[in-house]
Amino acid sequence: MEKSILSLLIFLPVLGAIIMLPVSKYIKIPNVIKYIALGTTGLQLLLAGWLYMNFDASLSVMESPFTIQVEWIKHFNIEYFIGIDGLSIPMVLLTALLSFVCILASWNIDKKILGYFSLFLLLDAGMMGVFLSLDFFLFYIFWEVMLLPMYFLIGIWGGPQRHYAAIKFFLYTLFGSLFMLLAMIGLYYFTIPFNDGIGTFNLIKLIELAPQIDAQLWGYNVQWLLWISLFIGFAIKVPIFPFHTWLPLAHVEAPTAISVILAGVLLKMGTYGLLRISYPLLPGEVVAFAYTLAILGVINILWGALNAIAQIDMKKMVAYSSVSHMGYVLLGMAAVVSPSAAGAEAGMNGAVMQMFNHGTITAMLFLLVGVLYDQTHHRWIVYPENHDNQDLAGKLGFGGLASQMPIYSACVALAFFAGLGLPALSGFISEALCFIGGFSAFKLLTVIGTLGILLNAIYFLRAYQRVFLGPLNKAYEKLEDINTRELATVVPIAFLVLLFGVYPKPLVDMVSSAISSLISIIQGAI
Amino acid sequence: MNNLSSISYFLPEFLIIITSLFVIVFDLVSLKKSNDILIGLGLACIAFLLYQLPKNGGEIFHGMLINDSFSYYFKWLILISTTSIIIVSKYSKELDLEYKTEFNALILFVLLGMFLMTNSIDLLMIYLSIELVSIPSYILAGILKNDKKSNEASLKYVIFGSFASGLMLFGLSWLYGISGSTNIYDIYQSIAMIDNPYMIYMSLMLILIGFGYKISMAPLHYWTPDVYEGSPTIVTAFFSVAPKVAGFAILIRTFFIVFTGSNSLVVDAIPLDGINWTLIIAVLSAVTMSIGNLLALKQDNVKRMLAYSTISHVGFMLMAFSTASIDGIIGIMFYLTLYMFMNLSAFFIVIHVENNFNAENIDQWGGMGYKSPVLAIFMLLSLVSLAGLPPTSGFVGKVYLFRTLFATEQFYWLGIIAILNSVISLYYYFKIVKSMYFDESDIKEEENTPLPLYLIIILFSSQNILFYMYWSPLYNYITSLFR
Amino acid sequence: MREILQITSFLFLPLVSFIILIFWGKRFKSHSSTLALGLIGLMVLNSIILFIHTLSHPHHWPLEQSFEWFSTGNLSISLGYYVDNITSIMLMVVSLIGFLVHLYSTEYMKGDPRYSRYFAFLGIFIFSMNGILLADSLIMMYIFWELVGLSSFLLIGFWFEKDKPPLAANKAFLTNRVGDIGMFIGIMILYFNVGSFNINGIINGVGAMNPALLTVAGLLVFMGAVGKSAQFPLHIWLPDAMEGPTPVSALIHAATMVAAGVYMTFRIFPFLTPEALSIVAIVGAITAFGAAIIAITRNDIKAVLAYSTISQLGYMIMALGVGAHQAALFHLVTHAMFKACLFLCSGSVIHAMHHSLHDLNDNDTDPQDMRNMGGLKDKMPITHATMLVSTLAIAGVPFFSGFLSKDAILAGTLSYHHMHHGWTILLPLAGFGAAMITAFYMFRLIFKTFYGKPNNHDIYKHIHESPYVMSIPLMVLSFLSLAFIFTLNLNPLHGHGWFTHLIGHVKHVAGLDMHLVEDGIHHAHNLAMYISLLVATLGIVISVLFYYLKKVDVEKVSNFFNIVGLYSLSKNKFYIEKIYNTILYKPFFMQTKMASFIDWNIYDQKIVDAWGWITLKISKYSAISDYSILDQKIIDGTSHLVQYISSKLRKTQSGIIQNYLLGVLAVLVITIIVINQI
Amino acid sequence: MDYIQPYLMLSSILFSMGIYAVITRKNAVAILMGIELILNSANINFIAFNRFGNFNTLDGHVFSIFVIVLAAAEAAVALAIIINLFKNIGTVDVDQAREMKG
Repeated sequence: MEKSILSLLIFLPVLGAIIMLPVSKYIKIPNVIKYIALGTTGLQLLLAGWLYMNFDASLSVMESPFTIQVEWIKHFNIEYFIGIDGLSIPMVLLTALLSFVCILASWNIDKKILGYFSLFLLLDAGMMGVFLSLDFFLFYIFWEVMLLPMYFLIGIWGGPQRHYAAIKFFLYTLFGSLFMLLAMIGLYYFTIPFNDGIGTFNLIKLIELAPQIDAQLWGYNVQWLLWISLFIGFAIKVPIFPFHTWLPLAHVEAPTAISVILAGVLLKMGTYGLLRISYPLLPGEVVAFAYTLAILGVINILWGALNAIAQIDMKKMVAYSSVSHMGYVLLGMAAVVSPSAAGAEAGMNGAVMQMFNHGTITAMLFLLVGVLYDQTHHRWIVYPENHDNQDLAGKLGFGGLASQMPIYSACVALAFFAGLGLPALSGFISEALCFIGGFSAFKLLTVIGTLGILLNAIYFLRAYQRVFLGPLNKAYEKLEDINTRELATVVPIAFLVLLFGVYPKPLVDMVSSAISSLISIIQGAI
Repeated sequence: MNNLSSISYFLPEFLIIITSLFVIVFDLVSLKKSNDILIGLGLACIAFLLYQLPKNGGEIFHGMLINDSFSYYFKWLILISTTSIIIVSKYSKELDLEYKTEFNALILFVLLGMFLMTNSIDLLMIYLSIELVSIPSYILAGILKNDKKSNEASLKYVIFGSFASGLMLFGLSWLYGISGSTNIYDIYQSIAMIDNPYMIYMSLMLILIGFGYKISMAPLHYWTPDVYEGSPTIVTAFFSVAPKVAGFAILIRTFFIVFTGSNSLVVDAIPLDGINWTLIIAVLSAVTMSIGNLLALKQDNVKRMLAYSTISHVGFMLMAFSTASIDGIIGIMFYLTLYMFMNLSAFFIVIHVENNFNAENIDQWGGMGYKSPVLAIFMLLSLVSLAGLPPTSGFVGKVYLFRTLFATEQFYWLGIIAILNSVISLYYYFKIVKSMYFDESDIKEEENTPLPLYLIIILFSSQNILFYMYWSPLYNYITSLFR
Repeated sequence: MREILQITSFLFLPLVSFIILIFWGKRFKSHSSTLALGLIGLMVLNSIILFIHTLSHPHHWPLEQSFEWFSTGNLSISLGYYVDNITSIMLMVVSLIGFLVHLYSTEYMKGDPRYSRYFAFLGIFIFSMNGILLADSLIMMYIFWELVGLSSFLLIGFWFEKDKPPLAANKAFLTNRVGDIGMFIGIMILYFNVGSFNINGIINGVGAMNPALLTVAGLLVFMGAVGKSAQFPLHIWLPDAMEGPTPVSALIHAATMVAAGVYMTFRIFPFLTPEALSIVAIVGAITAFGAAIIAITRNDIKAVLAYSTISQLGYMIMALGVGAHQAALFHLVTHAMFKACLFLCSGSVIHAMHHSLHDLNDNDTDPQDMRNMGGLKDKMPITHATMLVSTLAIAGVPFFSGFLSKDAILAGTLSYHHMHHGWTILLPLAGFGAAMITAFYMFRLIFKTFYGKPNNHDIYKHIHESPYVMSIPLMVLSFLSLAFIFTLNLNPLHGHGWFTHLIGHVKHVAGLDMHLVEDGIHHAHNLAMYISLLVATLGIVISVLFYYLKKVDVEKVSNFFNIVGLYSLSKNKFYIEKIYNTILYKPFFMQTKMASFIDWNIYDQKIVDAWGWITLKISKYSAISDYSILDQKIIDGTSHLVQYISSKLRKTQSGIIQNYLLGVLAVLVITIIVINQI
Repeated sequence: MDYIQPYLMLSSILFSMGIYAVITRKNAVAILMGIELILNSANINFIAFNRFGNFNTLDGHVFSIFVIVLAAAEAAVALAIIINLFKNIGTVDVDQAREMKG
């Protein structure tokens, strides 16, 4: 069990997808496919839970009983090397949970069911693989494996502009992963001399090897080039400021469940990649780059929030809020160079916790927006001026829904307040830690960044007031309150949000030891 | 080695001759029914004989041919592709039954010719084998007598082909003249001491034309699209793989032995001093891949588009060849293998689609992803593989091709052009994907795919994943051939 | 253990009431109030027990306990409580008023569709308020600080079907957030210089800190108080907050929450440097005086009270600024009593008005406008009596609590002037001026509401005194605003009243010599008393002349003042909101629109897609419908270019065989020529 | 005359004529003849080289014989195709056979 569980986590969805093909043809039970998908992800969730139960944060990857290291492609010394540590376990849990929830959330998909769910499961496998693989080549493969399913999921089941969004997402991410590929090959070749002539993709081994590189390429330091190309590769996924424009489009056009996955898991891959690969492998560059990273983080926070305030499409607003919230992560990550030990820890832990918490919160937001969209088929907070129905243009899209659908609005209120970082909800602690960490390293920047606290509150509260409060809009007197299935998708996440808001200890204990070893690596390079 | 003892190394070829003759005879004595069994039997025996053939038999027939592991590997490729073609041809609807016999016989002749191409080391044999491949091919292209397109295809093919081979022959004659021998090893010996490279250049260029026309390298690619479009799809599939393989075999062997500093295939070679044909090859490969990709962009006819894509792939392989290194050869052999599988599977799916929905153009492929989901997925796989994206074997193959360039540290510009090209190629491959999945089409036709075709398709396109996940055995095997 | 339980029960009881009512409130219907009442009642008992304990065992104090919340190794954040006399007094005040307000609301909110939810919200408010009182560390205080903000948001926007309340709620929350940012930064500065979040830890640690930085940090933390206790310039949210139900205004926006700022400033008072303190004092003075002036011209009964609350809070802040921390806290408590009483009274008036309007089914008349009232004293005697008492208290008339506390504050300002001279004269001036104006407008309110002849007879007819459930709290509170309550001397050996005795002295660590301050206040005491008596009587007399005897024509006076624009200034609240609106809100939202325009329409569509755009121009006539959907994309544009090239290249594939052959030859010849050149 | 140049000149002339014919003639049969010329020029080369290059084998002659045979075969196939073309489009003008292009 212990040895096989990680592989199970990855390949269970694939199995499910394979089973679907014949079943869909021969067994004519309604919704059988959906049930298979649900079962698969549910099982995966259980496995993840079991994993969490037996996870011992104090062990390093190599000591942990779950790690598997098998030779795969001898010729390039590529290994099937998967393992789990404090950095990856929150992401794994998040992925398992969100996949399960998203299957529930996409229950009302009625077009090309087989395709949708099989692709979804493939996507799930890809994500798991990315978070579990400790071999750079494997990592890259899973990274690419996610790409195509996403392309189709957006391109076929998406909104009106889906083709544009799909191709934009696809090309943007492909562009990024090309840089990553370059960096990967570079690492492979440049570390050969330090590994008695054998190149390796083994990330754990590379931690010792990579810092020894001191070659020059076109007059640049190789480590620097590696860092930059890795950074671009990951920055596009995060997305970090200049590369962020694919995100609103993709999120808005994708179907609800896919937006959830996009914002909840895929964005985290960028930061996860930075923490898993760039940080330990190139500590020197991290130190050199930290200030820029912090600046980018602050820009993300403010720019994302400013844009979110201006949005009149709810989903787009949430999308930009993700940009802003990922900014906190970057700020916290940059704090790793902080002179004060406490600050560095605060920043890094804050970053990882924010990755998890933002995953849950934003998932909740997208799910809830989706619930409303399913009933009303629009998401306008305010109808745009150029709306095709001219007598609606410029008017409020909704209004006063709180009296029509109380439970739903309560859930949204919870999600919104979590999003604006209210204490006792999980968002607060991670954001506060990110700031505390950031402040210990970059005083002025962080002070500017704290404006984000206000800006986030502004757009969430305005949206809430304009959509849910005030007199009820006559057009929506027929709306029904959130139904049980939709509630079932939201409640578990809401529970986590509350739990980690009130009692973050389990989350912190899970990650902190892995983090501190990472910090010591970086601090060693100062 | 004298002729008699040579025969034991010549058995597969012999069997091919016998089988083809028998095919014709059976047709005459109207045993059409048993033709399939006959061919199946024949091919099986050929395969067996080829299998038991010693890998390094050395020169046979007084140095006319040579049996070495190099040719051995190529023969396998050729045999596999041809066999699959013959099997699938039974299910192709455009090929009406009365020509089946001729078709099979001609295919077998070509097979023989290609076998000879892989292991001929004498100018005479080179010329003969090429002609032996060409002449039946002309007929194959025009096998649909009453179809204008097919007819035109064969006409263009015959004119172009014989023109090219004529030029080559002229070049061969010069080579003979300046070296005084027809055996390429002797030629190498004698031209190594000639100091005026101009003559050698002349003959080299002319010979290159002959080979280039077989592998449809620019500027000899002209015939390819027209012929591919005109001839029946099954024949196109055949042309797009087997002759290319053979062509590469003969090109590599001849150029490596004659025009490089080392008269063997097992060590990295540097071009004869003063004659750097590698540069010429590099330029031509750049031109080839660019032309292939650029022209493929605007094609609506799937067959024609695949023809152009073939050209671009040839360009990629030439890129590896231009480094004149063992790595390059290994890369080419590796890529050829993958390319054979993916291209054939793509073509077979095209055939299947033509059979069921008689779709010629891309827009007729609309909604294929829902009409026949499984095959569409495999088509997708093959296309992704042809485009050279992960997670497919095409990616691995391309990586190796590029690798040789960077390993031998020359022609970086070529590498850049190649990368640009592979980006461009994304478009036209994904044009098909797009129409398969994003374009709706309400036509609900019931598809019926004969099992063998189905199996072959699945077999061939599953390698895209297989060799992506686990290619090292194959690669190691190819490398072992050179030790 | 028992102690921990006792303290934490201040958090659990209201929390339990919140949780039960929010989830199962619908089941309880009208009984939900009973449940809430029960729990809060328990809390009152608990607080009284604690208080007695305070008096009986002065040596156990303060009770301290802290639990680790989470720890990342070097950084460990812990939550805990710190209870000393002040805390226990505050706890008692909060739970007492909370209880009374609950009681009052059972009647006031009767028949509201979200009856149970109302009490749930009250519960979470009291929970978070107690959190602030108990907090032993700034981080914990910040957490509950935000939660209080949340509950006030929920309660202000309780009637969200109307237009105004949601906006008011947002305004309150966001304005507070502005202050909170400062507070958060301050906390971080303190942490990284002192290495602790714990308040006492900081107080003991700041000695080593660079005073300039300490000033900044202190002021930043104080910003939180500015927001929460509605000090200038962040006072704008409090008047709007009156959109909430009146009992809520009484509890949150008069007695307790807004006082939290004062309480917090009191907690951090020991490490506020003199410079910081002087700024605090100025802020307080401005608020106290300005708000009083604005209050003069309000006609909405609750608006008057709102501004008077602001001005009273200004008093307390000013007191802290001048170092009279005892006075500040004293005034906090007394003010809590009488201001709560005033609000509840106004509530009962509004309630009555509302009902009578309801009987007349008249929906356009504003039940809160004093111009529709008048002469109500015969109709609602209890309300009148209690309101009069609390008005006397706030006006600073002897024998009423306000007199004592306000005196102390004014004494503080005077002594501050004695010590520093110069501009500081403004502080006592502002103080006394505000005192006079307060007396004036409060009596104006009384007269306009209860005296004279009714302005609107048919409303007047239907007015009835509120039921006892509502009037009992009024009586209790008015009783508590009598002076002797606070001057009772429980300890004969000790000179002062029990309150001052309990508050005791604090050790100031940031350079203010407390003994000097104490003495100064002691000396300035009598002078202050006389002056304040004078100004109070003056204010009362003026308003009597104006509104009771109607000897003076109000119009004339206001016009007279308006010569220098004073009247319109007050009428328009010093134009502050207009100014904010023009220089802050509007430009800000323009900015955001700009941002999103830049981000999408310019950055993405123009810069990111620039290549696409350019190449599109190059190859626009080879555009292909197939890709037209991607028209702004980089790659797409390039692809247009590429496709253009290919369309040209296709010409070479002419289909004529001989051209092909020519092509071959051409290349052959060219190559050979090139080779020749080499 | 026993030196090689005239033969080579002849072969070159033949070669050029062949190419010229192939490029310019519209009639398929004529093009075919042009190809024959090219082949024969090669043959002349072979023989001439073999004769004057004082090589001790007869490879050249053998080669040319093979070439002649192949030329015949090729011609046969080509003619068959041309006839078929004539059947289909009623002409042997190669320019008419340009249905496929681009």
